[in-house]
Amino acid sequence: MSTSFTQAPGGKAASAPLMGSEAEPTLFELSVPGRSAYQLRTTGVPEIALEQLIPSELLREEEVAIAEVSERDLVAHFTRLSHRQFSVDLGFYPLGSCTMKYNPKFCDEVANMPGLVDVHPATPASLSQGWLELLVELEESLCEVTGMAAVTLQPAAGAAGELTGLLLMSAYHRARGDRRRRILIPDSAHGTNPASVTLGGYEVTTIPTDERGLVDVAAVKAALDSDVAGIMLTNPNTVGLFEEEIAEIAAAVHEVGGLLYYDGANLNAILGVVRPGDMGFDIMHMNVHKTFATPHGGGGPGAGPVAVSQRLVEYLPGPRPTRLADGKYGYAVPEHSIGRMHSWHGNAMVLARTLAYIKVHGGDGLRLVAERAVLNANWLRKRIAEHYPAAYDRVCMHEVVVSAGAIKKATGAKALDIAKALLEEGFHAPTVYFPLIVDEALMFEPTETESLQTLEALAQSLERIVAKAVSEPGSLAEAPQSTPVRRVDEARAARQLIPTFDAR
Amino acid sequence: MSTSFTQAPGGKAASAPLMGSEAEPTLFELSVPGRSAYQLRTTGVPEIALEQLIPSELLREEEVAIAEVSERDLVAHFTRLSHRQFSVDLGFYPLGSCTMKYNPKFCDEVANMPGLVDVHPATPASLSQGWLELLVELEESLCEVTGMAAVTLQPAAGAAGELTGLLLMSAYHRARGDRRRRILIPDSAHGTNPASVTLGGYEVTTIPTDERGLVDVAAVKAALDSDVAGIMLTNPNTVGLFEEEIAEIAAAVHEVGGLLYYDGANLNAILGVVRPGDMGFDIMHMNVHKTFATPHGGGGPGAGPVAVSQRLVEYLPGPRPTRLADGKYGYAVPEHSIGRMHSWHGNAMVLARTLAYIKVHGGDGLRLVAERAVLNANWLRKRIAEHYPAAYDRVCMHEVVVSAGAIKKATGAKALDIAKALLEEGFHAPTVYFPLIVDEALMFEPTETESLQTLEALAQSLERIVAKAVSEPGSLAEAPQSTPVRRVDEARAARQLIPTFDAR
Amino acid sequence: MADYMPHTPEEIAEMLEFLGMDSIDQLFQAIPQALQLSGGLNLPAGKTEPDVRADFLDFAAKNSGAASRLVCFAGAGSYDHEIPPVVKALGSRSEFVTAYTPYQPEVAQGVLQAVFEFQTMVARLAGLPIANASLYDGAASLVEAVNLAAASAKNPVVWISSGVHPHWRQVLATFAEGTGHQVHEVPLINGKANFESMAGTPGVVVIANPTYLGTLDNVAGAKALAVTHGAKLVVAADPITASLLKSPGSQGADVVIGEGQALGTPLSFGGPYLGLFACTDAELRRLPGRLVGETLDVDGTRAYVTTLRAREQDIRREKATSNVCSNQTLMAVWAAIQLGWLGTQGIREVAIRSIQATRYLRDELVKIDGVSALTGDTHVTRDAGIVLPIEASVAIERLADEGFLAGVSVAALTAGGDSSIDAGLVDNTLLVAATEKRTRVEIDALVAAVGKVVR
Amino acid sequence: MADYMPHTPEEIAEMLEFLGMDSIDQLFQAIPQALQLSGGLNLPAGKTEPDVRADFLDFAAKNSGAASRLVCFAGAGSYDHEIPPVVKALGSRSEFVTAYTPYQPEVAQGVLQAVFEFQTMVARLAGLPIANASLYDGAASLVEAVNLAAASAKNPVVWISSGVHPHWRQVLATFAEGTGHQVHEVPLINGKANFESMAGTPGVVVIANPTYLGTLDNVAGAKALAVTHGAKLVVAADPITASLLKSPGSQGADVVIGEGQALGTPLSFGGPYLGLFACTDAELRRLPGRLVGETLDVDGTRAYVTTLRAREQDIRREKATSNVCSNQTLMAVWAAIQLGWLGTQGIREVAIRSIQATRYLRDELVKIDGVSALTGDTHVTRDAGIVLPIEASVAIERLADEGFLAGVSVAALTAGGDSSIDAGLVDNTLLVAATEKRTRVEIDALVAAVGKVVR
Ligand SMILES: Cc1ncc(COP(=O)(O)O)c(C=O)c1O
Ligand SMILES: Cc1ncc(COP(=O)(O)O)c(C=O)c1O
Repeated sequence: MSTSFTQAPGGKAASAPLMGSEAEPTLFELSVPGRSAYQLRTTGVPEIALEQLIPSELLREEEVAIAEVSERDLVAHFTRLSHRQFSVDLGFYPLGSCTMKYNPKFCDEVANMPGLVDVHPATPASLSQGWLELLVELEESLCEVTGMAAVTLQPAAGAAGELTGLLLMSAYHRARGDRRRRILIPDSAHGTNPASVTLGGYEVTTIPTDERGLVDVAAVKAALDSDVAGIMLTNPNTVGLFEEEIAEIAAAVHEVGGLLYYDGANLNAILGVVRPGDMGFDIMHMNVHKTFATPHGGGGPGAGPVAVSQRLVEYLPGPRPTRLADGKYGYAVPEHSIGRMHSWHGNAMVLARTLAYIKVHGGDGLRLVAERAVLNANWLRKRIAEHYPAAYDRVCMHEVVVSAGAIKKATGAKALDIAKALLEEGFHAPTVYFPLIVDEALMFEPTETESLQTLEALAQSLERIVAKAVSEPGSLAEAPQSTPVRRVDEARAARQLIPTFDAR
Repeated sequence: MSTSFTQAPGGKAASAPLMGSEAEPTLFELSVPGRSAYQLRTTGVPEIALEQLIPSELLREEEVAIAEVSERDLVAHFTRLSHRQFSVDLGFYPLGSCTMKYNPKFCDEVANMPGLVDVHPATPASLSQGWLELLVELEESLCEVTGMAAVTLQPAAGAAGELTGLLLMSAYHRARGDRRRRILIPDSAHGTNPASVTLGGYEVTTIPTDERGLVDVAAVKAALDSDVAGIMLTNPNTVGLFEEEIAEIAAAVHEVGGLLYYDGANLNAILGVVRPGDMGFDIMHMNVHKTFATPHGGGGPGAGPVAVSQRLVEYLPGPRPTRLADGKYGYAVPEHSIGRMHSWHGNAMVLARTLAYIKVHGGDGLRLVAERAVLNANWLRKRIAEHYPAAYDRVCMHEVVVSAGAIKKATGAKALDIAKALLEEGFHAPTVYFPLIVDEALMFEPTETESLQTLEALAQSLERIVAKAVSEPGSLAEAPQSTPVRRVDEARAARQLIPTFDAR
Repeated sequence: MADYMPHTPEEIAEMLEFLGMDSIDQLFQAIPQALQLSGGLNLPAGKTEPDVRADFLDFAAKNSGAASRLVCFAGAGSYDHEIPPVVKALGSRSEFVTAYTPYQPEVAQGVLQAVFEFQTMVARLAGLPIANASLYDGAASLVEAVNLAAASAKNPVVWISSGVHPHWRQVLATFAEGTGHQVHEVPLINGKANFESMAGTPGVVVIANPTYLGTLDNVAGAKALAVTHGAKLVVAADPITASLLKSPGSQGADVVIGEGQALGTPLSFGGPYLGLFACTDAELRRLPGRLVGETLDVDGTRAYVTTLRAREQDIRREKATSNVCSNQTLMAVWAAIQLGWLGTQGIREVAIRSIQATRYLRDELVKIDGVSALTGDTHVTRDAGIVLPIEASVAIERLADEGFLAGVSVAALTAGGDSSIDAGLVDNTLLVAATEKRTRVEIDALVAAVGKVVR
Repeated sequence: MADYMPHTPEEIAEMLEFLGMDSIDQLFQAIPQALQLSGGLNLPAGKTEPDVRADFLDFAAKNSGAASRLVCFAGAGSYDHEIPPVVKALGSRSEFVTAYTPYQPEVAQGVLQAVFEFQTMVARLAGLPIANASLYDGAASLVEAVNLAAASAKNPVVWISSGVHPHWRQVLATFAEGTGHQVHEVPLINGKANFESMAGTPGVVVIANPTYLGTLDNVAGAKALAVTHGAKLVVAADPITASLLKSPGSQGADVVIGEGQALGTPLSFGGPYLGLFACTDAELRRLPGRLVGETLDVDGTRAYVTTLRAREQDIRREKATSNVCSNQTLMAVWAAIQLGWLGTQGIREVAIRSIQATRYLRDELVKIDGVSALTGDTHVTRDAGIVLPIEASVAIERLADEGFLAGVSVAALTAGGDSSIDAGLVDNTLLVAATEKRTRVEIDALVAAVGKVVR
């Protein structure tokens, strides 16, 4: 065997069609009255007539139809549905901004461990010391990774973390008798940032991106005044570039009494290399379902821990898991806590996965994650540059935004067509049309767990697609051909809304 | 919802192609020197140089190439392979003689239970009382199901059970100073029967099937003499019909001092209805991977417990798990044991599943299994009779053998073509060309876990296939079209043998 | 150190060469040197999976209150229900677990269809036409419901029954700091929200049915009150009990929310859980989060897709109906599977058995000297408040030694008490819940143990 | 009663009507009434899954020697190796678990390719060109190997080293009753088969390397002997140790067999395990069981299929090379995954660590007064024989109280002794094995405990 990277064929989703081609019926269509799958424990508890348990006038007149299938049909149904679903485990998912890295099965084991997964959330601290220790260790690890002073694990996802951060800002300013109204956000920011700002009771001031793909520092400075509560940035930013003047921005924001919020969605790029705390950020969330390999679950669950610098610790949500003087663990509510952000302690099983991932890698391993992620992104950037030039052509971080503008001009094929053609090639599509500031944007994030062989295979597919766009104009509009369904009529879905089976 | 059975669309493998269509490379092609996935415990055991552990002259000069892949690639590879594999969980598998019923996930739970799965087989009886109790309870349950006196759980599959039975026969006769050489076997018997006979040191005498599809009783009687050690039958037989004259056969065989062996592959048909012991059989195996829903695993593992009547108990393989006088459990070797048939105690985890299945169903439930299996087979028989007449047109048991002879005459489409066309329709094929005595045989065994809707869907597919054979002659020879690979060149595989990657 | 990266040293060298670089550090050239971390992260060195497993087994061993160790009678919104192996097996399929949000519907029909089925079942339970594809948890659903209802009513005044889970009310209070909603708690009297003491005009009325104390409230009455004020009615419902009760939708609820944990999610120390959310057609354009709809593909084949995306933050940005992005899709898929397993009969069976067992437990407990039912002999559902002669938290500790997680202390849950409970009773009130998993033997044993420890 | 059948009463009625029957009993009309069971099976009534789970948890609790309770130092052919979650997750995928034998290759490429990869890896370890798709277990492989070799040599005389696992030899003896093979055991001297005492001409020579006692034998010597007699050489090898040793194939073995449990199969109380089988090209037509080969489909795409089927019982019937039908395919798939996980380096690492740990354990144990190594200070591999001053079975019982499954009693394994061991040492010999999972702390603790219990 040679070590040349074109030797191994790469990790495409080469799973050919298994058989058949019909759509899977819904569970409701599979139902037959009288069938069932459930089996419950024999308890010996004395039976009491329903009408004696609940006043009859409160009872439903007709039973609510849920489904009536045998266990066998239930299994076949959901197994078949799973065969209609792409996933990281099937292949490469270079979806920019989403960090679709490999999710270690070991973390699944941890998240299903008896003694962890079967603990009731209201269990007193004395009977759940293991959980509290785990959460405190995770908080401390995340402090080190981020360069921050303290962490709350309550937010259930990145967006919840953003809102937590904004409420912290507002508590901070309020404690200073300061009611500020504005938050600065770059035009390339993720949609959750402005949406959170609104929910936090603030107004958005949009900051343009300069021609280098970075936030326009002059514009930031111009927008700053004593009504600015803070700025939300991600660094590297959404075009995959490091905000080189972050120190200058931080100084300027701090000077007007504002705070800096770090959107941690891109943390994967800088693990162990540079820390948001050291860049001057005051508050940040992490998307552990991106950076720390907890699986995305088809759209969640994730977790969005928020880390803060010292001056914000007293405002954190509570109760917080805390190490007590005697080495045991308990809960404490920070003095000026903004209050509770979650029904219980946060998405605990997701957090357990996070700690497992961190413990396997250790400090050095986390830095390697960043190095390899950035290496992969840059290799891909250069490899595909001929047809898919980067929007900002220089060394990028963990992801690269390229433009299909030239291809569109030459062949009529849009970024969306290219994305759909990639599905046909056995790859998930990159993120398309985001950020909005790049023409026909395709945003590739290869992550560190993908091999060079897989990147090469992607590059070859991208070349084939351009070649096809050139040789058979219009043909990409027909892609994909061999997926479970072909292009979906999204307009129809909105126009003739069918949100449930009963609305058909 | 109405209760009509055509309302629900049925359980077809309607999983359309996910994406791509390339073959999955082998693990060896995915390998890159230096990659690895393994992670081992840190033990602190003092290191000793390899040459000090093992004399260097015994050591390999070059390391043996196994594979060099990352965990991520390992996962993608085997997940993609799994998407190239049909299974019960994906759809209907009406493979005659194989009893591909639904395998309850609960039995998987049992088979993975700590305290069962992590017990070393050489654990002394005093430290593995739970296992011994489980095995004894299973033996007792199987005795009741079969009407036999005792059971050995050692045989690893049906074929091993057959050989066990033949060795038991030979031990039995030998004890009587009787060296018999012949075993009678019907011409419709499964291939393992004659193969086991040879291994058992016997010769096969083949008994023809009569025009009713039953073993020719006159021929049996004619073949019987004092050289006949016994007869091997399955009842219902391989064409799915009950050997109605079994009592007469048993009497005749016993009269010449022979024994009756029951091939339990078709036990599903008669659970709780009639017992081999009551029919006059002396020895039998069970295929628990058929009757008792332990999954087939792509070809195994199974387990083939052997039950015997009282006079054969002393010859059973040993050591046997045994209930002791004090209520505890131990091992005992039968007085004239034929010896050991398995490295340890049999396929224990498979046996645990079997007991779980039996305990869930109970006696009544097992009878229902037989009733519903037979009901399904008969409904299907009648439903498809127009184009696919049963080889023996009367009430069948759990499976039905139909002939595609007429279709072949009319359209040229062979049984094999119909089988391949069924794959295209989203169903696994039935067993084809078995038993050999039926022209263009298709052997359907629907099992009791399939719904009427699924049977109807199969029938409709079978109708579509005939219609296509008529309207587009020769077209079925092109089926299947959309499976992971199309018709495979079996002759080439044998001619240009490539049994390993290294032989390519 | 262990990791999951494929790069061999040769490949790294080859890649750097292709990039014209001689070191990895050059990749980070854009990061000012002064900011870069010198000396690396101060974290323990990486360990192999089996070594980390040992750490986690140690954490697990220290959770002496786990349901695998103590018989669980704790409820308060998190219930120890049967989750059968079949649901675990299907819900753990990696295609569901390792997928992203279904942005490319052509290769995401699996998740999309499962969520469509989930939406249908939640809508049916709620008695409303629309349900979304999940929110974080019960508390998040409450917040989003109040946001929707206040916007719809154009009135930021919220009357919320203190029968709503105390933690959810706490979360609502946290969010109100940002939204500016004026939240007023409606006290419980006899287990029902009592609006008599309330003054002013609410834009939103929120009640829970059942309340967190297990009592039944009056949805029709709340609806009448809401109509009087031109307010929107939000009902927090338990999805299991909902299979028995008249649906909130049929009684006029504008939004129905709930915690979906009982639908196939393990106790999980409180998360990830599953926020349920259903509403009327009238509120459709304000619906927070994802919605899957049925449509066709270009060949006319039935297909599913996320729809009405214009409500969502990635399109609408600061004007979005909510900021939610990642949510709890996998839990929604599990819920669809668990509901499929339970089916029309099974969910009712679980509801009836849970209520029966809780009722039996309460009735036996109150036979003990000095023990009484918080709300007399009213009906209870899956939770019941029990007043002990000693502090509930003390009783819980003592009963742990007897092998039980006996329940939840209302004092702990309410952080010392609130308008949901008589101040004099707070400390001594234990909230108990017996699900369909609890046997009579277990219940009788708990009762005996309570008799012992309160003496 | 619980079951997994979909039929509703209405459907049953409809089906019977379609068949023109009025009762289910009519379906069984062909069965003579006299034979039919009256009164049903005398088995306990069916129970629901959670109730049956309780029974199995009870069984599990009674296995006090489980590796989850005692630290496992038992080997003797079954080893407590790390099986990582990734292997369990992939091997448990229902497509692999619930498939049948790949009779329809068009929809069975998953299993077929996995088995093809398994065959390749086994062949490489054996140093032979052919490996089959699995047999039941090590004993079954031995039997099949002897059948093949005796037929090939046309001489039914078998010389088998008593270094081969005692149980396998017992199974061979059972089968010999049917095949008529004349099996003679070759005694071990100093851990090696000693052929000097043997008279006659064998058709088959079988040795184990390593022996079941962990010692190394002389494959080249056995080959020379076999050649002299015109006999075929069968070598029983351990697949983990095989990654270090010169391959048996390269030293002239005609057949290499082994127990594949160490490749990803849990201890499982002894089954299902995995019989490994490899042979030379010359023996191809006699190969027992299934063989997967690579070929093409009609479109010229690479494909896999079971091949040389004419050897198998379903085609060849009484002339088949073996009667094996269902085998251990799933374990072969698991082994392919486990081997893929271990990889070229990992398997060696496991081998070295296991031998190192066993060596360390032996060297520490023999420091105890009255304890000695069965074969002096010879090399040991993953097992080592230790002679105690007390009966090994007594020591095992006592050490269980200290938290260890200390090993396997050779007396129990050999049913009282055989030519593999000195009669005077049988009862007191403990066979110990420490895998890569055993830590120094665990080993030291065992040594301390042994010191205590033998006193
Ligand atoms: C840049 C960025 N910020 C914020 C978010 C929101 O995080 P979450 O989806 O966890 O709420 C995302 C993820 O989609 C993101 O990519
Ligand atoms: C009728 C019959 N007998 C015997 C067997 C052999 O059983 P096994 O495959 O378990 O060895 C089979 C299974 O294939 C069979 O169908």
